Amino acid sequence: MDSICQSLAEIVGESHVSNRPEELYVYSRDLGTAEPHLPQYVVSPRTTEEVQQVVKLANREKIPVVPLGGGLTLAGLVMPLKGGIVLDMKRMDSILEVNERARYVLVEAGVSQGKLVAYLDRHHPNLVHSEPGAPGQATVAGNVAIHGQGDLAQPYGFNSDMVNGLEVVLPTGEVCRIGSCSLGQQWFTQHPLPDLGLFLGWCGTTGIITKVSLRLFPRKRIRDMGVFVLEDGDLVPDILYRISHTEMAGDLIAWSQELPVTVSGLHNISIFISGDSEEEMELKRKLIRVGILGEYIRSGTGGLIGLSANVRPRLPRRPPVSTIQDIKKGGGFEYVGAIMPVDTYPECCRRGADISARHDIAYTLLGRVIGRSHAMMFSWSYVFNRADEDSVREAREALYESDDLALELGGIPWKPGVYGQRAVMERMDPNTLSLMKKVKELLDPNGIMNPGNWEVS
Amino acid sequence: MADILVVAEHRNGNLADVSLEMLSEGRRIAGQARCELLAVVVSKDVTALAPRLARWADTVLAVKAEKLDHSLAEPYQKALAPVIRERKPKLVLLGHSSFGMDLAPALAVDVGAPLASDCTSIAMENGAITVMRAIYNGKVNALYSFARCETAIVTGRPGLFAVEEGQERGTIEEINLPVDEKVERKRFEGYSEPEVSEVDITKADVLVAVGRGMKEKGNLQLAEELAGVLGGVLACSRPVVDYGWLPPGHQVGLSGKTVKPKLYIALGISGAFQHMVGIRGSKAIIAINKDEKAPIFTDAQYGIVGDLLQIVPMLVKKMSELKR
Amino acid sequence: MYELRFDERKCLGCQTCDCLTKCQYMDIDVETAKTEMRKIINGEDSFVLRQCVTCYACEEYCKKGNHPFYLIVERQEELDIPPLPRPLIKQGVQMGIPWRGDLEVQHVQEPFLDMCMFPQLAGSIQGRLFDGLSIAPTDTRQRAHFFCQLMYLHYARSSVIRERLPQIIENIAKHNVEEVVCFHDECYGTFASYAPAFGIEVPFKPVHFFEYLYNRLVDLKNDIKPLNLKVAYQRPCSSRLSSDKLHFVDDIFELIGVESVEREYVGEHALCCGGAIRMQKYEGRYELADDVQKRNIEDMVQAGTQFCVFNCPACYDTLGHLTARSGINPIFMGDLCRLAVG
Amino acid sequence: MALTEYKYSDVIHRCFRCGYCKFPTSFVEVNNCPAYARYRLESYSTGGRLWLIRAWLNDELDWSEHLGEIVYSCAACKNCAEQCPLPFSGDIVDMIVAAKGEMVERGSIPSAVKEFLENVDRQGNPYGTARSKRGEWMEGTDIEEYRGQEFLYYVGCVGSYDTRAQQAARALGRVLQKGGVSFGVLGNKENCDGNDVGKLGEAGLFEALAEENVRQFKDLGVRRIVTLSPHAFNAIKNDYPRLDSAFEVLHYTQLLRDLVRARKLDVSSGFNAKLTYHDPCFLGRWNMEYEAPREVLRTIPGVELVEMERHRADALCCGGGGGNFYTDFLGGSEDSPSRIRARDACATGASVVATACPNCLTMLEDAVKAEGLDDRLKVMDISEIVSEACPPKGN
Amino acid sequence: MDIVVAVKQVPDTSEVVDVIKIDASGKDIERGTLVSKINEWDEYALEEALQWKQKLGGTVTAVAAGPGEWDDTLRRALAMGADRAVRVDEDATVIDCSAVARTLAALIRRLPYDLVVFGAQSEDFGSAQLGPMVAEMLGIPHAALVIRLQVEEGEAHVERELEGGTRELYTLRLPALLTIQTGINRPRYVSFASVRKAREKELSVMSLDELGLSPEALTPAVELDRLELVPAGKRAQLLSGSAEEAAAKLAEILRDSGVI
Repeated sequence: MDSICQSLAEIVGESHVSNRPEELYVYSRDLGTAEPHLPQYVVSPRTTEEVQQVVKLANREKIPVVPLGGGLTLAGLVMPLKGGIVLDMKRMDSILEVNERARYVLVEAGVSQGKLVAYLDRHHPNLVHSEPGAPGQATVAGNVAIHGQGDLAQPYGFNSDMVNGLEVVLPTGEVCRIGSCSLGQQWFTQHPLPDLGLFLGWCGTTGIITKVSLRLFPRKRIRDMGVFVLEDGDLVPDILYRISHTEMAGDLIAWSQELPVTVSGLHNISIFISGDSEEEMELKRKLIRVGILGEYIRSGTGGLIGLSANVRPRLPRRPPVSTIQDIKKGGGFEYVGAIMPVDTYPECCRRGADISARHDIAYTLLGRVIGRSHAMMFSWSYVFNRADEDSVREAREALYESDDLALELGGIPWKPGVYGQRAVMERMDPNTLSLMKKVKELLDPNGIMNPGNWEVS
Repeated sequence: MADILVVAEHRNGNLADVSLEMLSEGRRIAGQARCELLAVVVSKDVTALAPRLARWADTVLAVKAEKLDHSLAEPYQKALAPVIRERKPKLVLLGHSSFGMDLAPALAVDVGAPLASDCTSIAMENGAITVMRAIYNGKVNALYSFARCETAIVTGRPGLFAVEEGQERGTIEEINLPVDEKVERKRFEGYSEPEVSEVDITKADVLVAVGRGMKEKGNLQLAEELAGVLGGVLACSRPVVDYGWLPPGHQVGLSGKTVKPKLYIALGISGAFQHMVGIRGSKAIIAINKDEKAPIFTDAQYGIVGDLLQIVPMLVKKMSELKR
Repeated sequence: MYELRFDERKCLGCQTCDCLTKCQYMDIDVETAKTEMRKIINGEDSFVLRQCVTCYACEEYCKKGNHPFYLIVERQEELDIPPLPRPLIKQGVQMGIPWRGDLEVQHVQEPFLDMCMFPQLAGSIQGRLFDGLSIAPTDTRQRAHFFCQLMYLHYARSSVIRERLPQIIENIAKHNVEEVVCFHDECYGTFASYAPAFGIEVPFKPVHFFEYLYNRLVDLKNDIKPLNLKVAYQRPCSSRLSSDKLHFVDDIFELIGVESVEREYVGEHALCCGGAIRMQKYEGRYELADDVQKRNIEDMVQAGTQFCVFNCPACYDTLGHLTARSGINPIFMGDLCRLAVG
Repeated sequence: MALTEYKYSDVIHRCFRCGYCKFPTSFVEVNNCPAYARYRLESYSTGGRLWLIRAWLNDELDWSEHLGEIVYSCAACKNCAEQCPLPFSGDIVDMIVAAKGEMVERGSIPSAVKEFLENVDRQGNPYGTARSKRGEWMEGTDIEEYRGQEFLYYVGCVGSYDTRAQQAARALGRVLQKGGVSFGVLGNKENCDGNDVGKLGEAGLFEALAEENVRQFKDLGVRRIVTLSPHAFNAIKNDYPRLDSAFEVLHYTQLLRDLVRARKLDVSSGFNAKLTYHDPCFLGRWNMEYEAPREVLRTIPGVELVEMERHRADALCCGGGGGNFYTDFLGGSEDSPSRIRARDACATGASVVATACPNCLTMLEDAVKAEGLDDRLKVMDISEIVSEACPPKGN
Repeated sequence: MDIVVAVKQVPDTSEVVDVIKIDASGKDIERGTLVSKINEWDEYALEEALQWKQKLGGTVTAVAAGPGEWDDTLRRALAMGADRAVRVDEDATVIDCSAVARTLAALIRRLPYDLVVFGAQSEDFGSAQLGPMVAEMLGIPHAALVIRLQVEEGEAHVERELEGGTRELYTLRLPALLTIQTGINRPRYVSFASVRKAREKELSVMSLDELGLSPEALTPAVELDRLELVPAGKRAQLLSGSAEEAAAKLAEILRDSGVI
């Protein structure tokens, strides 16, 4: 144990620090295709105070700090690109407050999506949060920090739009509160204070989020879903537009994939609805099925499966289990997600299929509607075999091409890895870019926060 | 003619405790058997050491050897072998110390004398020498005698034989040891002292072990004081580590270290099996516990039933009185 | 290429036209029936081709041993007026494409049970009823190699059946067994009715699952504990291709001591589960499906049904949760028999 | 060494580290993997462990005591197998055991594990206590030696040597006698069942123990066995048959269930307490026996059985599995699984936490004391509870 | 570098106080119920030898002077990695250290060696004599209680453990003999399978006269008269009285016991 390790141990306790090869190895690797980068230390703090002390130490010693949540971004955002301390936030996992009436939950940064779901299920059956389709250990804070979206994105937008307040440890070690919580105990709103949106989307380069207040939404008793199947992808944007017009749908996801063969060459729109009574459900079903989809069905251009009181809905287990990465029996899976105009869906699919074909990977394409089809998160997914270097390389190249494609089609890569970040910044308005630079330098004079990410050269 | 020869061990100008013990024991035996006690010391500067030995020994053989300011086995062997051959002592006594273990066996072969090591008692009755040794982890005593030999070599267990200040005014003979300059096959390079790191309870002779019965961390202070007067080290049972009162390095038992101290004092330790497994090698166990049915009392030699917070301070007081 | 063996003279000479007049989903008198059948035979369009819900029943209604339903499907395909939306047809057709490895022929001996698309149900093929029975496929990745294809009759894709069936038959034949017990009515219908109708050769003898069950129950007669239940049998569309085996349902019920309830929609009048209908593209089909299912279940309820017995997994999937909703336990025939022999 | 020599080299890289293995089905807590609960570092999660094993086998990492401890901190509780969504979930525990086996063959294992195995090899128990003391737990009882009775009562190492578990072993003896069961024990002739030895990767020693036990059982004409420990139950039920042994083996809770059903065991004295039951992994997840213990408890008059948030297939392991009750890589912290479990039990408001495994019994006993809950929560083996519920002889 | 390691098999008496019984002869314990094991110190000696073999090449030969049962321990040595093992067949329990030393010296003289290692002492008798005696007989330099070893260019740099953690540093010209203290390394685990595999390795047995030794030459110079069990105080002697009185009694006991 060197002296830094010693002082870290004094902060968080011996069990929760390591500079041993085993921990360094594990934390040097992302689940995706990114090349490993070794940290010098791994620390798992329990309190905001501990985080503060670690950050202060890092400033003194001029060593990088990389906050880590569930570690599921796949894009290598939580890999210590320039070494330093990886802060595993998952030990800070207390659910501090649920305000039933004001519909918000206050959580520590390490609280997992799974834990929040289970907690609400049990203690607040009338409330639900917008849950991303990630494995249960993805963290609430990590998700908002990257502008994630969840299964309530269609009605309510980005999860980061649902933030009522934040507690952040600044790169210089001060604790800072954003929103109503900065005035008192209430964590119910960020507005109407002057905008200090300096932390969301920065991927931990401007500070470490230690608490999040997140909006919750009414949870309806009955859920149902249907899949609308099309051959012609060009119809998808219009149909999404029209379904969202009814304001009857919850999650809206258009997807197209090569495997299993059954669905190959088709476009599917998964439509989720919910209601508190059969009457409400029937109304919603009818408005969508008859009002919007009827004509496509009659003309034979689209077929509906489910979305009926008399068909057992195939609802995914919550949170959904992702087994797709095992198709190649290689345990590898990474995707480029991008925030795209909904109109680009057909092109995203066509070009995405080409990229997959070039790299000999079965295409898996998905667009989740955000807001009233204000945008969609479109993902190009690529599986690979972790044990086969070529397979990893192919996937990596496909991912780069997808980043470029997203930008070419007028979209923005979401939580991009270093390659995507550079591509974004190349195209960015220089004034915007220099503002980012100023903000970063102001907040992080020693440049210790997750360096290598969002670095404006 | 010398009947008993004691080999004096020294380092940094001090005689080893065990040598004083052997001198006392030698003196005692010599007294009973009415024979002479000879002490041998080998050093580059014997003037300081020889007179001290003379308090016990009738004769002190002070062997001057250049470059030798500590007891090292090889030069000692060189010095002793001729002395023993010439003077044919009935009994050669030295301590079963690291030095003794290095020297005695080789010396025994060198002079063709039988050796009994690590003896716990030594007796000489009308010329016949008998010794006792503790074997099988001290569970069995073995009694030995020496058959038809001029000289018997015996090493005594350190810390066991009482030291009686000698009254003699023995004579001191100085001789020079020719240190042969031919290339040494074994070169002494010096000493290394242990760097002061976290205490290793497995190496301590005295352990003061605390358990849940200490009630709260603050009370460990008492145990530390006791350890202080006994020259011991703090050890503990599992719960104490669980509570974070002491770091895991101090833990004794199944999940901690296995210790074999000379003295193990258990304070507020009930003696759960898991704990006892770790101290089975202790020479002496003493237990203080409020519960007289506590299993620890079956393995302990001595015990006190009562309140630690009263007894321990008392014990500290008494010990420091006795030491003065 | 294989062609439907349809005896036009028989049909044109037919005075009753049971095929259409008995249809439960179209109201057609004998005269209209004659005209429409003529159109269909001549390859002309007919409202029948659009109104047909593809319930297979006319195959049974036809007393001449002709194949009116197969013919209707032929024409639906030729004239490109399929009942389902195109994407669902594509999806369905692709369902039969093997994509998870080539056929792996397991060593089997008779009796041999062909699970077709449903290896996941092999779990319920256990116990003394099935002692010594070899099963294939047991791995879901293999199922497309055994898929009898008959379902494409709902998809106006008889051509797909004809294309693929010979390979499927060969796959099964590779297990070289003389008799093949068919878990699913569809398979039995394929080998016993469809294949002969198109002159496709079947080198083994298909055995209806119920026939196997019946014989086993007879063997185990002494161990049967009468269940004393009131049951209704949900007859699947493909059962219309093997009316001669239908009696086994009642024979089995008798053996295991269950009472088949008195109700309207039995035998000839059995109602479709509604699964296919619901997916069809024509106006009102979705509602028709609701209606058919409603009538069917209400009929069971009124008759005091305790258990609704299925053989077709598709029917079970479509109707099972609905009967359950009305307090009628859905159960597979195999499982019901297992209850009886303990 | 070449990856190819490792039995699971074609599977181990398939772990994506999605993290489901850390949760129970309900997702209430991320700490349902005992090792991850204790350290909360990815290296100690099942996924991290698999990645590290692979790195070691590929010579990307050298063996170290720490690596050994990470691998051996797996309590083989099977929560990961229960939760992993991938097709190889059933192999995960074996992947880890195989890696332990690799370490054993190379001679590089943590010293605590070395002690465990050498003690078993020499004295037939992990503690290294004399074989000749194995029968001491019976002193003062009139339990008979086995000579052809209907049941062999196999006690196991923990029940034979651990002073706390000995109480359970004796209690079960009394209960079996009250239930009129014809049984006998092997006393000093009993040997380690090897279950944990196997889980520690020492396949050779396990085989030797199993062969020896099977031979002895056969020589004595044993046909039916009832075990105190679910660990022994697991080995005899699932592993011994490979040595063409055909013993009928029951865990004692199963036998007690049959006895109370058949009204052969009178528990009319009852046991007045609100109690909760902790599922031992080798009874629950390993052998799917969740009901028998609960049924026994429910039939006892006065027992009010409440469940912990995580129970049955979702039960949190006490942290004593895979030899950890001895090697103790999960101990020494308030995050130690046994202490989390003690708090779980206390949270139900029960005054007694019952279990049916000597390992769990001792782990929880220590944990409850460490948590300072001993005045509110009593740890008891079901055998002890039933024994109290049996009316004293005579009436 | 060729290394010879002397090993000894001992009964496991670590725990079992009350099962030790003196046999009829009064000169040995009843070994019936006792389990045998390799002498702890010898295990470290073996590990040290094997690690140096791994670094410098050469051979490791395990030797022992004892009865047939001791083959178990030699097999274990082979399983650990020794290349061959030789046992001189004799009943080591009835003769004294010097006799055993003479036997082993006679054997080792016939073997190629650059380094000879012994355990510093044995668990059962704990005489700590054998190593240095053999060194003297072979006429090679020795160091006892070695806690650290570094071998290079025909020399062995060693650290000897003294009291209180102090260490004595020496350089020995090879060939030399060292007695190894526990803790110098971490002995590897010897798996069941590797012991089984080791059966193929060479384990030869030699008789005394093959070594040119006569039984007379081995008659012990130190004679064992008899063994006595150390009476184990069944239950602690409880010191009564007030806290002060009890403490006072205990203090005196501690002083008299001499441990302090």
